[in-house]
Amino acid sequence: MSILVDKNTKLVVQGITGREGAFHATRNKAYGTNVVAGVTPGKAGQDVEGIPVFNTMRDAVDETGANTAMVFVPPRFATDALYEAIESGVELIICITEGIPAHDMMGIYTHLRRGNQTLIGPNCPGIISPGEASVGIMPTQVFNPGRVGLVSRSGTLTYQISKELALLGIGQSSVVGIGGDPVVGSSFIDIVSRFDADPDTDLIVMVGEIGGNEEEKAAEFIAANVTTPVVSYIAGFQAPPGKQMGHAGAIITGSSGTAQGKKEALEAKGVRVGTNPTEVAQLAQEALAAL
Amino acid sequence: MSILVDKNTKLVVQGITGREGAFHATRNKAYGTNVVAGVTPGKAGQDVEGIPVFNTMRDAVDETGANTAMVFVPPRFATDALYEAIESGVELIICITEGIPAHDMMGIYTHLRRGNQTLIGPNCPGIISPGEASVGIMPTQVFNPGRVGLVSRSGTLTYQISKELALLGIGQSSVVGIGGDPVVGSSFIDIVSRFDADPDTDLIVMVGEIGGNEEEKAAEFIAANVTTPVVSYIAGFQAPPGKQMGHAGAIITGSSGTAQGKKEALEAKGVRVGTNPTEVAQLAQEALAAL
Amino acid sequence: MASRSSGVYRLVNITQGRRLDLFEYQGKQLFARHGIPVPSGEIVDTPEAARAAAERIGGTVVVKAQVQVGGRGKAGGIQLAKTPDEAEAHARNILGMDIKDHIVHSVWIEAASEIVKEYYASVTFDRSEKKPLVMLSAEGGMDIEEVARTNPEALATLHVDPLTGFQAHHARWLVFHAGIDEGARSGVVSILQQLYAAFTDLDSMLMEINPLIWTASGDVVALDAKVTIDNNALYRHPDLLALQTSVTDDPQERMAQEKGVTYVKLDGDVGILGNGAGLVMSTLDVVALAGGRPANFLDAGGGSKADEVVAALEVLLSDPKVKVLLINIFGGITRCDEVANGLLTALDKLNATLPIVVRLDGTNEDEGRRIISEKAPANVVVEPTMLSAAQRAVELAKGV
Amino acid sequence: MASRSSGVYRLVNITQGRRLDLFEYQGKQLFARHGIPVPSGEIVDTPEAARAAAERIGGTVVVKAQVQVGGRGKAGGIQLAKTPDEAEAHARNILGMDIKDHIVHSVWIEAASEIVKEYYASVTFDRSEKKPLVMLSAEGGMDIEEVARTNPEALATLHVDPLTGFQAHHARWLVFHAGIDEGARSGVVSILQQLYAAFTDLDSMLMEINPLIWTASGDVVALDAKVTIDNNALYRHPDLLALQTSVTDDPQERMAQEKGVTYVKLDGDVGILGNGAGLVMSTLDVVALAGGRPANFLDAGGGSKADEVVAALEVLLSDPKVKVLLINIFGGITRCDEVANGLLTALDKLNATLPIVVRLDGTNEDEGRRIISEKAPANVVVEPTMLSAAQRAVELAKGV
Repeated sequence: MSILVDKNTKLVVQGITGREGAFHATRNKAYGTNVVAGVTPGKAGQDVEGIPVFNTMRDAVDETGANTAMVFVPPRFATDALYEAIESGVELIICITEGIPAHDMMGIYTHLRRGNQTLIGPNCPGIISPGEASVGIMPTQVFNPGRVGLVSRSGTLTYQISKELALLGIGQSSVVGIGGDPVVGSSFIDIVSRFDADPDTDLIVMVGEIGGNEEEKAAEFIAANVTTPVVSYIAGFQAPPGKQMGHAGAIITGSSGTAQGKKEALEAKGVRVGTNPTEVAQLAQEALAAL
Repeated sequence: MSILVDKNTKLVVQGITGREGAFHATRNKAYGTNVVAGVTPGKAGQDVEGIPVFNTMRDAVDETGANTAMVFVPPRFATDALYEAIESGVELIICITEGIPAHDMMGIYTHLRRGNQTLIGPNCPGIISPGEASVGIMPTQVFNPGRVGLVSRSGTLTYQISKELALLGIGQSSVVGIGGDPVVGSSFIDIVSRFDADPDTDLIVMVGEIGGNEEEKAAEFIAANVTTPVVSYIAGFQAPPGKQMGHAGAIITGSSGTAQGKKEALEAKGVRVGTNPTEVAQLAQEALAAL
Repeated sequence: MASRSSGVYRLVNITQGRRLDLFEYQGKQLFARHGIPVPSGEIVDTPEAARAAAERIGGTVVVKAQVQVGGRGKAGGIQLAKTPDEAEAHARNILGMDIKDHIVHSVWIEAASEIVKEYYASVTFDRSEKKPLVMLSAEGGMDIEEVARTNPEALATLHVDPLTGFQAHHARWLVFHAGIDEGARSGVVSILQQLYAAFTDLDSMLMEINPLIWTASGDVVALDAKVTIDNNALYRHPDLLALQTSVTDDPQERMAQEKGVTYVKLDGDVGILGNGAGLVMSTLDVVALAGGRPANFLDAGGGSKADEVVAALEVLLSDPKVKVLLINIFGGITRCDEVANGLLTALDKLNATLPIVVRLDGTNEDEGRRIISEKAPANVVVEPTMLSAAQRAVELAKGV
Repeated sequence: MASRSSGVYRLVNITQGRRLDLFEYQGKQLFARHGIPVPSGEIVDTPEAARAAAERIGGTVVVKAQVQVGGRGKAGGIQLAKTPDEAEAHARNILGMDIKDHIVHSVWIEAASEIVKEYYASVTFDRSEKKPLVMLSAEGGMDIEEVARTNPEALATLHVDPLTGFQAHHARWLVFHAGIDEGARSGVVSILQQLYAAFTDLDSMLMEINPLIWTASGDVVALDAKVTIDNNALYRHPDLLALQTSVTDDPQERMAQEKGVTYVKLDGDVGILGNGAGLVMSTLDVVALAGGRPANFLDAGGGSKADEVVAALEVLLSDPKVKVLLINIFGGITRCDEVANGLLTALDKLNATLPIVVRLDGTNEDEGRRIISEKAPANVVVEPTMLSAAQRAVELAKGV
């Protein structure tokens, strides 16, 4: 019925005694997510709405068998928290924190990709598998159980498109916000291939935006490997031209990074692209009808 | 007929234009080893006794298809040379250089163990598979083709024991000097398991010495996993007791590190241990006779 | 629509990782601190000071406009001066010059170098590979993008494992493969290593030297410096924080910077406020599809509170080109009632009379809509969807 | 035969990775440079200087013998002095003291600390895992080995990935699991991070603080410092190279150090020279099996040249206990003819008359044996095997 988070998720929340951490841990639990632990150094023995707090991730995992971590600690401490999560052995780490330095993330990404743990984010809204579990900050009322897998770089745009889908009676298997930072743990390709392997996902909606070339890479990957139909939305057609310091960036990108360029790359590989949220929901409806 | 080096070895020598590099590359080639390239930055286009020299390892591997590297560069540049060898993609790296800082080797070891390349050494005499290939600095006249796999932490002791074996008419499948440094790329366990998997090795001779606990770990491993018979020699029964700075080392070793301790650990797992080179050759002869 | 490859740079950086662009002279000062040879020089902001600097430096100097944009050479922003008189005259011409909408406020006076050969060197964050990328070419000078296109063999490139770092053998490989002249090799190897160290030590996203020169005296020297720093990492570089000065001459962008609002000016008349970069970009697109022209990009952020809404509206309303406001909120962390209250506060404070179209969805949406329908003045209208809100705003902009 | 776990330390380190052991005061100076709090103090080598230092420091001081061996506390090498008079008196007693064969040449005078609690902290190179190991215990003080044996729960241990390093969360985990008191936690976390940084920056093999104290004023302070440095890395620490002073009082060991010969004195009468640590250790064993007692360990190295043979023989012949020499060479890189020539030169120069048994094998063995049989004096005999050479040497030692 879903990818990444579901009824088997046992969640530990890093930074659970902070304002945002406590609020969203509690909300996630209220949605039905199995929130088994929180971590705040020095606060072992306390609890947050019945969720026990531990000093370290290792303790939390040892004591509760948590398999998923959500990182809510401030950016200056988030790099440390991410390494701690990796070493604790959890399978999945979802990092909500925004503002982690790119150099730190390069190191974490390289380290993580040598093993088989999964990182979603940072700077992401989390993951929801409607009716099963919600890990993150998404407004749960927008999402309904269904058979569309939604993956997006943008938080609020995810809600917008989910709302448009809901207006047409379409629900989701899972919704994954991969985050908008230059270095995120999981790419479109990673999530699209998980959806493709999920028997309960009939259609994939991929929501991109200007910058980088992840959408272009995903287009190639989809054409070569993915059998589940994909529709896409790209934001930023009106993005203004601007200056650029130095030429190194322009040399390496290869692709233009523009919305138009991404749209063309996707369409060239047979992926239909909507140019506004309402349209992409309609494309999804048509694609589902054609199954 | 052998492990690690053989007729398929295509050797590139790093530091080939140095005094020792040139001498041993030439000797290895004279033994019949397929020495395809050398590397010395800035000397591309030259040759050493017909062996072409390249500026970088990547060039050497691209141009010649080398699959094995031997490192002969001075210790201050050897760490760099090792990383260069790793990145060039060769399957096997044999580092003769002595005196590489332990911290550098910790990094290299950790990095290397995440992939599937093999490092022998540093501070080792190399590998010989008699009649097939010699990579390193061993005096080739001591070794004869045969069915004993010899692995040793010590260079000259390897020659001594091979000579004792030769006096009894016993030759080797391969002889591997793993090196005497605190951090070496391959342990007794790594090499013993290769010999165990080699259909042309009937008996393994493991030559250890005081310090560390690699012999003790090998004893456990042999008892649990190795079907080929093993005999062993340990040097250093007369090693004098001495002072120790701090207690951290004593806490972690667990095993005593003494020759007597190693002998007992091996014998407890059914490995016969000689107390002098002549005796271990006799033990090998008896073990071969019992096959 | 952006057509150049650099077209989306500005908004991408604003939405997906803000960066601090340094002036050439700041970059060179950092280079010097990291052991990268640079010509000696001084930064000045008057023609008189330029003369004095040229006197102190002695001999022929170069007067270089300090602007955070490329192409200053072609625009006349770099001049050779054989005497202090000439330096003063050039500084007078260059100071105040407008180079691609950037006003020159200062010039860098440096000792002229005797150039034997011009190379190119850079370390960049490669977003696609998520690794640093080091590039080196023996074909340096004005247009390295052209070299990359027409003679890619002349550009040696190498990705670096951020955990094991950039090593001497990497530098050697680049130097041999870029075809650097033999006499300059060891100098370039050393500079590449220092440049990479500076790149990581300073949390840089780009360090570019173009040209990197080989001089008549046999030295290798950085003749230019383009340095950008990851804003997310500035907290650990307090000295660089001080370099973060406003470089815009646009009044709204300046006001937005002061208030900490993420804002980019566009040339339309529909003022836009939304929450979340993706949703705001989408809003711009929907306005354009409805036949309108957005006046700006403004992201009030993930957890917009009343204060932030007030600050954002102040920026928008200060722009005389804006004929209508479109407020598009989808509350996740953001709560619609707080946005509605912020809007009322702002309208009260700013006495705005232009038409305002509001779309509120998500957390506490009913409460937010109720607040507006009960308390907002008549120029505020609520629309149920993003699309209808955009259409209404465009109609109003055309009708006024 | 060594029975203690630390028994083989000396020879192991000599044969498999030489290390520079620092004095406490040198370690503390390095700690201070790396941000680890230590009591203020001075190093002195006369009682008068001890008094002056105590006056400058003021208040109660501690007078501590500087020796590179443990157990000085029990031996009376650490004394509290309430006055400069007492400091002088203690220094007079301690200077010149013999602590486990180490003569005290200097004392460290430091301000006394008010100890609330004693902890233990260390970073060691763990040879078995090939990684740094960090250890922390709330049970610090005299005998941490005893704690490890009897109460292992009180010792928190953690291996570090050398590529990603020691991170704040590692330090926190150690502090919570070692049971460090709450008020001392942040101080200990910070010291652990500094200690690890110093360990890697200085190419250390051991950095041990025992005790690490929590003081009445709430600070966490390193009251002792045991630091050893990897000799192979000294080339990149020129300041540490200067600390590498001779610490042996044995004349042969001192001579060996000066000549760069790898030598350890034993208590027998058969002098031994070989090439390669393994072969030399094996030679000691074979001599013992033959009923003899080796006088030393001496490794002439992998590529022994004539000069090195001369230097090695000079060391051996200077020891009056040596009754016979056993020279055991298996040439790989080493060439037997060069060894033979070196031997002749040395004998000529040193006028040695004691019996010398030589075994030469390996590269150029025929040539080497020929040189000796033709040119060597009558006290030199050649044996064909290692075993027979050892037996002959033992017979000669007993017979003389």
